[in-house]
Amino acid sequence: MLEVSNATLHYGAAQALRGVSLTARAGKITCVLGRNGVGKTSLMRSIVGHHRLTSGSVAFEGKALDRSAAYDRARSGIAFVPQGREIFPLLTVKENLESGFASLKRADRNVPGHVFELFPVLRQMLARRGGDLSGGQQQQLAIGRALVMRPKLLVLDEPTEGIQPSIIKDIGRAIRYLRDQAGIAVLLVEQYLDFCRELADEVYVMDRGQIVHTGPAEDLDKPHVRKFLTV
Amino acid sequence: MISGKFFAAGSDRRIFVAIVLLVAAAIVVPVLNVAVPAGSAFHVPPYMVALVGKYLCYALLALSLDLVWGYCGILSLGHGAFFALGGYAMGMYLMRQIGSRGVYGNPDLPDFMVFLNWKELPWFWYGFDQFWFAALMVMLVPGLLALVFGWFAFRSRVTGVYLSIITQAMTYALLLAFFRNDMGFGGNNGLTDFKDILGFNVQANATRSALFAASAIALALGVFVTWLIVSSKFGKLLIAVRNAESRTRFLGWRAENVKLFAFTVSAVMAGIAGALYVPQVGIINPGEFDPGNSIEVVVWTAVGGRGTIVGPIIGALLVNAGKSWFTGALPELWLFALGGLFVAVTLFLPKGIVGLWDQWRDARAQRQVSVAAEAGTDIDPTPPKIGRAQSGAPTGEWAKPSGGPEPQPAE
Amino acid sequence: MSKSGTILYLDGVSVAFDGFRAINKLSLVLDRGEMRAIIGPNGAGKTTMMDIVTGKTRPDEGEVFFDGQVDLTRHDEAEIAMMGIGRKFQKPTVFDSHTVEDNLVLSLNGPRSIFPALFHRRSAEEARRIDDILGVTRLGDKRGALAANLSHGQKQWLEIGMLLAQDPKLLLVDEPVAGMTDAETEETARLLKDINQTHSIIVVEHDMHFVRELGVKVTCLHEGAVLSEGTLDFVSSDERVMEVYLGR
Amino acid sequence: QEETIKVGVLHSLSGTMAISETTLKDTMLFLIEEQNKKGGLLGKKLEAVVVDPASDWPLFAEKARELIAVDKVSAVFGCWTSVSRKSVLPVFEELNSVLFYPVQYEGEESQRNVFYTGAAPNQQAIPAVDYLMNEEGVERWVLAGTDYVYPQTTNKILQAYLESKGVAKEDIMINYTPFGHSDWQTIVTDIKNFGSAGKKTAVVSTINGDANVPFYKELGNQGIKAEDIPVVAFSVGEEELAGLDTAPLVGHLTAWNYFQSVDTPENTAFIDAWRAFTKNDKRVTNDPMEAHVIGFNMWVKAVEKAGTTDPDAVIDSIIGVSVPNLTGDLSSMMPNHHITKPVLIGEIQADGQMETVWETSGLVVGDEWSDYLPDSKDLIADWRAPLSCGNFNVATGKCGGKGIN
Amino acid sequence: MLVVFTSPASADEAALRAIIAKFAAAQNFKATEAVVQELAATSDPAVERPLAALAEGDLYFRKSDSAVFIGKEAGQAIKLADPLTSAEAGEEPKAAVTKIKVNNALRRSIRDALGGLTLGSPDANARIAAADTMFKTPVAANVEALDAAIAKETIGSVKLKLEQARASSVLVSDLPEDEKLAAIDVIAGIGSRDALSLLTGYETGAEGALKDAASAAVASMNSTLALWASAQNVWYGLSLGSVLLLAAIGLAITFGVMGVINMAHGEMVMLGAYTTFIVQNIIRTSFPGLFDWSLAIALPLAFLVSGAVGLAIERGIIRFLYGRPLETLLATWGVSLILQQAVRSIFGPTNREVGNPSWMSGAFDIGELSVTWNRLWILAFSLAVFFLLLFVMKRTSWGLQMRAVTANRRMASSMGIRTPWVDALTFALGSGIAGIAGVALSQIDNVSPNLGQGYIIDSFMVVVFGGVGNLWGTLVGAFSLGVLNKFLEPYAGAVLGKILVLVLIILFIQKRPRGLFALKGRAVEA
Ligand SMILES: Nc1ncnc2c1ncn2[C@@H]1O[C@H](COP(=O)(O)OP(=O)(O)OP(=O)(O)O)[C@@H](O)[C@H]1O
Ligand SMILES: Nc1ncnc2c1ncn2[C@@H]1O[C@H](COP(=O)(O)OP(=O)(O)OP(=O)(O)O)[C@@H](O)[C@H]1O
Ligand SMILES: NC(N)=O
Ligand SMILES: [Mg+2]
Ligand SMILES: [Mg+2]
Repeated sequence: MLEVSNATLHYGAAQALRGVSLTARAGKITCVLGRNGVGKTSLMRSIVGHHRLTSGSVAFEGKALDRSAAYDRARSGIAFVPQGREIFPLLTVKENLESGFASLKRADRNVPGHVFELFPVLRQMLARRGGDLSGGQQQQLAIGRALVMRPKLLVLDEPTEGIQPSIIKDIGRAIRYLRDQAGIAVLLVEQYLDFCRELADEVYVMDRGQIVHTGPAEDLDKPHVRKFLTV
Repeated sequence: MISGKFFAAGSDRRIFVAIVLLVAAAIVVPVLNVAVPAGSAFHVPPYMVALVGKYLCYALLALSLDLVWGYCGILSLGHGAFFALGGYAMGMYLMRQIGSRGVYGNPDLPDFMVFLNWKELPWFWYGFDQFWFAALMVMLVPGLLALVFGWFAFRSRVTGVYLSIITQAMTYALLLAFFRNDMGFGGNNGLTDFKDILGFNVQANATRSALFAASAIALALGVFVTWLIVSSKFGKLLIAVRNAESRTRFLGWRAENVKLFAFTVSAVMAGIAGALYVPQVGIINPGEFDPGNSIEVVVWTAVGGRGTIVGPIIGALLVNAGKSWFTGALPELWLFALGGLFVAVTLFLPKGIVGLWDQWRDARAQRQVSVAAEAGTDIDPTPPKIGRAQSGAPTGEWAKPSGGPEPQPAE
Repeated sequence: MSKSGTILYLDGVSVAFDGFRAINKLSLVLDRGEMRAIIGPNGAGKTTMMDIVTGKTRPDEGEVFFDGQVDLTRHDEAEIAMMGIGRKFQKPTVFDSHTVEDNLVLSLNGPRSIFPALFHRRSAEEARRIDDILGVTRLGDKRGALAANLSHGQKQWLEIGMLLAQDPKLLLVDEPVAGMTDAETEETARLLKDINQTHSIIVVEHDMHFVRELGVKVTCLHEGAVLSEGTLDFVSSDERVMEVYLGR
Repeated sequence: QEETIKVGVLHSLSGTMAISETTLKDTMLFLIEEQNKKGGLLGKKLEAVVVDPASDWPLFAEKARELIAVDKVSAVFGCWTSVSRKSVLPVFEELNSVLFYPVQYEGEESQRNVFYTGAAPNQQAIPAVDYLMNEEGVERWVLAGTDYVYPQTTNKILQAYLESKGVAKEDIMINYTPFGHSDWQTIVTDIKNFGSAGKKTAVVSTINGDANVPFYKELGNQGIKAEDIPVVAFSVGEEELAGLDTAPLVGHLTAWNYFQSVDTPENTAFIDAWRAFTKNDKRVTNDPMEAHVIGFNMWVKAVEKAGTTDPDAVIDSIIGVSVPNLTGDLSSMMPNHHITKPVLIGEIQADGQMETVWETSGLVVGDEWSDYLPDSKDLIADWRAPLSCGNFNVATGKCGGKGIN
Repeated sequence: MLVVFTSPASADEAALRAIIAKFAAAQNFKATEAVVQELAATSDPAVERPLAALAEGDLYFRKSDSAVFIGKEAGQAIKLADPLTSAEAGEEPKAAVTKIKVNNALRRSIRDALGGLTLGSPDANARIAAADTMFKTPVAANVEALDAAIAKETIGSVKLKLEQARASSVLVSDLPEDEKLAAIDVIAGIGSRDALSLLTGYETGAEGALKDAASAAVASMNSTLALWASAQNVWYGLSLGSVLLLAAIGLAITFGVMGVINMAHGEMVMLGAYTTFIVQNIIRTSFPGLFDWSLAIALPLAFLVSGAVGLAIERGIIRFLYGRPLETLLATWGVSLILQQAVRSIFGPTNREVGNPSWMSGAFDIGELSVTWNRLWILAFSLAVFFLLLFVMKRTSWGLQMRAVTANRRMASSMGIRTPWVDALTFALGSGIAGIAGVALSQIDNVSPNLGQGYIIDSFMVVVFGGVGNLWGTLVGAFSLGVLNKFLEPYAGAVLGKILVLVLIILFIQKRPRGLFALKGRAVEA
């Protein structure tokens, strides 16, 4: 479904990605791990179109995306939950959710019920401005907003950050539900190892802008993989 | 020692060069004007001296704006007011110097007061017959206004556009007030017909040269003071306030005092610029308070590159030289040329002229890095530290309340 | 309740935003030298409580005292910071246009008025502390990088570093380990325990492993008030805490 | 390249004053072309040096200096506002050149290097008030002006004059507005109310520039008719009226020294040539244009008389020079550097032209020092040797103003 | 003036012609006036035609034979008509005839004369006009004529006017005191300024009971008029506010919503005004009948013109600057210089004439409140534009996308919003709205290259005072500044009033550092 090959990315003189290749399949959860600053976010942002790669390519459903703008990628079915939430602060919760309508046909323009099942607090706060929410509530809104887009590929950058334990469990359940019922591909960056281990079908471990390990979730317990996650 | 750092090569060299050039100009230009005969190729015509002297005053004004805007994020749209107040203080001294040589021959009252039937000198004109008093007022009046205005505004946490607009309202209100004949500053015509300064004829060549030298020295001093401020820890604080004012508070800094200090120093600099400007152009009138003038100062600063010390100076010299030249050479089309210049600078020199220079240096440094990387050596890939306030990151000052347009790459 | 001996004393504090009560008659006492972990559902009011302590938000009612006698509601942010209350924000907040090092320079404790800053020269002692902090936060090789260009986790570390540089009496730490690896989380817990030798600390976290690691008294907030307080085991076995926070 | 005589043209082509001054620049180009057709001056061609001082007063000074010192022009024709003139005065004095200033102004000035070809207050304001008093029986006066020196001074003179004619203080209302004032509702209502006190009322307007259009529009809309409350304006000419629907304004008055509608052969010929030059058969003419025509012709004559363009020689030779004006008389340069002019009062017509309803029987000499201001009534200017003084005090017999009393 | 109205005597036509012929010989206004009086004295309704023509400046005499005609300009010639019968009398070149000059004094006496003549006119409006004239210039002798007219009058409203005119004449007559007291009552009942000035004038000369009655009436009228005056002030304030609103509303989009410091905003307004000028010019030369529709036609065109220019500016310049809001100031300042000079080069530096369609001209009264039509329409128009815009911003998906894009362009793009489109269209919308503001402003202000400069400062002031990013703030800000200004103006004068408003804005911002309608809460501080 999503195919990243040999991606490199520079920030001015500094190189953030060095030849990264990665695949995310439909109906599977693909997890990317790594220490702070190894390039996980840079990779995700390259995939959704916030950064232009220096070289390498990103393909989605067989089509190369390298020249398309972020909104075209979104319209072709990629939804993104960024690190740092990036909700629209002055828009109400309702409007934040509705901003996802842009890529939908008129008939589909509604907020799926499971968004409110998953995050009941959002229903209570529909009229409040997004920026007034607490950190965790904003994170829930960011995920809900992505779900409104009915994506084929869901890119989540540390989605559990700042969320209370019970809801983390719910999010896990929801991701699994989306994978199994809707058959979408999920690309997940996570630091929270347990969460990852439970969910992932496949894991990629990054270090210094490179993929240093690929394998099933169980690999995470192996010491040579672990060493990339310790200080 | 400060001087050690000052003479060090690298980041601050540009400042050093600027100061040396200004001091040299202060010495050489008057000599070439007064001592070299008019026929000689080295003669600097008096016309040039007067013109460039005026530009130097504008440059000092732009520099003062840069201190608050470039480094502290206060976009003042009323800096012309401080310039004009300094100018008026000087103008009042020059008026008093006329004595009984005015058209009505009244030794106490300036002409405009006589013909508007004033009977005696208003109290606020007292003391201006003394140069020292006027010189004091040149700094005190703008400084005090900035202090009071800033004290209220910064304490109330007026920031961003709101601050910009009230500075504009301030200069606009002063414009209208000084326009009124009843104010006692000569109304629309302002103060003019000056005869001499410190006993020297303002129209004499030597006086002009001396004023030029004074302007160049004042600018050099301005550069030095600004450099001292921004390269100190206080300078870092200024930039921090620009970047995230409220965060500085949680570290215990009083952001309002930081801004107030910079604003006041800047106003005093602007006042001095105005005071040097008036004897050189021979008139001061409320037009200097025009909000449009203050916006122009912002434009000069942006053209040269804000947040750099030499940028605003280059911007002021260049834009004004361009204006002088265009209005003579292309009187009917010069606005196209000037307007086009502003658009082009924004599009092609996003960080102003000095920014272009820095970019070029960065690019060269980057080439070195990649060469070094190939050779296997390790060079710190951080960008070279330069005399410029790092403004790559967003400064929210004009951003709307919250999250307003955030800096993002255009698509 | 007596205020003496407390570093932080909140009693009956309430605050409402447009009618929504974010903090509801909250009482909380922290002894000198104590470290407290605060947990609670999203929107419980944890961050708002810190806003009140640091002077960002004025409470509608209630008492807020620092060090037994200073009424914090009468002071503004800068004064409160100068008294010795430091804060790390939930969303990492650093000076984007400064380098990592300059961020620390501005945070180092010392006089906070204009003229000392104008004529400041860095002492050997200060240089040493900056090096130390860069070491602790593992940002040594990012020393000259602009804070804007740090990754999320690196910003978290930088902000912790700034808090260390400030050296306050009371540290308010909002979600320090969000976005850190498990190993870094342990590291952070160790660091906080270390600091707790000489300082009082309030930590907000959702990461139960981290809270367990700290091994301190836990307060669970809910809807702006204390729901449960005690050891982690005690609190996490509380039915209501499980219901609203931990999940089953 | 053949040698030319350069003439500086110092009028704003951009900014707020471009609206009035651009036409004067065109007038100068026209006059210079006409002169060249006649063979130029002293056997040389004239060459216009046009610069744009951009309605920016210090820039006026800079450009004046440039014209004189760099371009070496022989004379400068320019300025509109008094402040622009004040701004260039020291430059002309210092570099000893000559300026011809074509606009009506507040007086109280006579400078050796400047020739004032526009009206002084006694050549415009006072006759207008006389007309209203005598012909229309006006007893109550509104003096409305833009808040700057020209209106303020003119109104001071008028107030003194009216009071000397026995008008009571409460029958004079003075009102000032900022430059570019555009909301006239309150003031027009005030005028209406002031005028409904049972005495015949008129408005004397020294409102300048852009503010006039909204002022007249509001007058029209509030239905103030010229028959009820006439407005006499000193700064509204054919050019300004071209931007207005004048139908509701018929009968309001202006006072000038020239109207386009003046029916003389000189004027008809001038208008035809001007329209041919501008290739626009609707182009209007106005009073400051005529002032430039007079000033330019005087300069030409003076240069011919002196045989040189040297400023000192011209300053000496120009006094007493007479040239035809466009209203059928001969205007002369007086020793006070002001000229003689007829005063015309006109009513605005539906086509935007003025119809002369009254004129002085002869020419009026511009009075630089007003007789109605206490500090200037003893002063005169006479630039002929041996007096050569711009502020000679006839009471003390000394040059140099009034001195202390 | 003594005119007998009761029996409209028909003077001998030849005698009339003889009098009319004297116009040709009248050398000055005094002489002309004498002829007018002589004509009026004949009391013949037939003199109305030549007198009206004279007042309009349409009376001429032929130079060759001094015959007097009514003339109408027709190109280079004058079409002549007989002054009494209007029968056509051929054409003469302009040079062959001389216009008989009038001035205000003359027009006034013609008006008075006609007033008497038209009291018996079959046209009710003419009778009202006659009554009004007589009311304002009372003559004792009119009482008799008015009594007769009142007796004949059938229309109530006209009758009332006639009675008022009679009352004013009674005051100056030597009728008994009780008649005069009744007259004072009638006049006091009118309550207008004219009535007040009449009574004030009368009061000074009156004695005894009459003086008391007049004084009492004057006092009560003064107090009602004071109330009306404050109502009038509110109206002026609202009307000034509507102008400010119109000027600012486009900026509320380009600056308030998009964050572009749009110094070229004023020029967008100017382009709208020039579009109106062009439309009117074409209409004047080609379709004169459509003049009353000119604004309706100009409105969409102005929107398109300014919108298109806005679109070009956004695509050509602004879009490269979204990361750097401050630089937009520099670039748009440059654009504004270019646009000003472009308009100056194309249309010339002088004002261009934009006329008021008939429905935008004149005024009407509500009680003592005088409301000019153009101001009323502009107020209605500004509110209509405001609510339309509010609807777009708050209720349409475009509005939502606009706000999302300006809040976080990158994230909005990731939500599938076509940010370049939204940016371009939003800027075009703001510019287009500035353009239609220009159509309205052309009705009350100069249409010159400087038009925009006059509004730019006020526009920013309003948007910021109201609270950036809040449309309601712009509305309330505009109207409160307008009303404030108009309440200060009568006390402080226009100049000091304006200074005071500026100072109050500065002080107000201290109290509310984020404007009138400040957004509050975390969302803002974040
Ligand atoms: N805009 C930028 N300019 C320069 N360097 C950057 C920029 N953004 C990130 N970097 C650097 O690139 C590297 C990778 O950053 P990235 O944000 O991708 O890390 P990450 O793996 O997501 O880390 P974290 O777990 O902390 O979120 C880091 O070293 C960071 O300092
Ligand atoms: N300015 C405000 N306006 C409206 N509601 C607000 C405002 N500030 C906070 N709130 C609400 O108050 C509640 C408490 O927020 P707070 O940020 O303190 O929660 P928290 O406990 O820190 O949650 P989290 O764990 O998600 O960070 C939330 O429901 C939030 O939506
Ligand atoms: N001189 C004038 N009209 O300003
Ligand atoms: Mg990351
Ligand atoms: Mg929180």
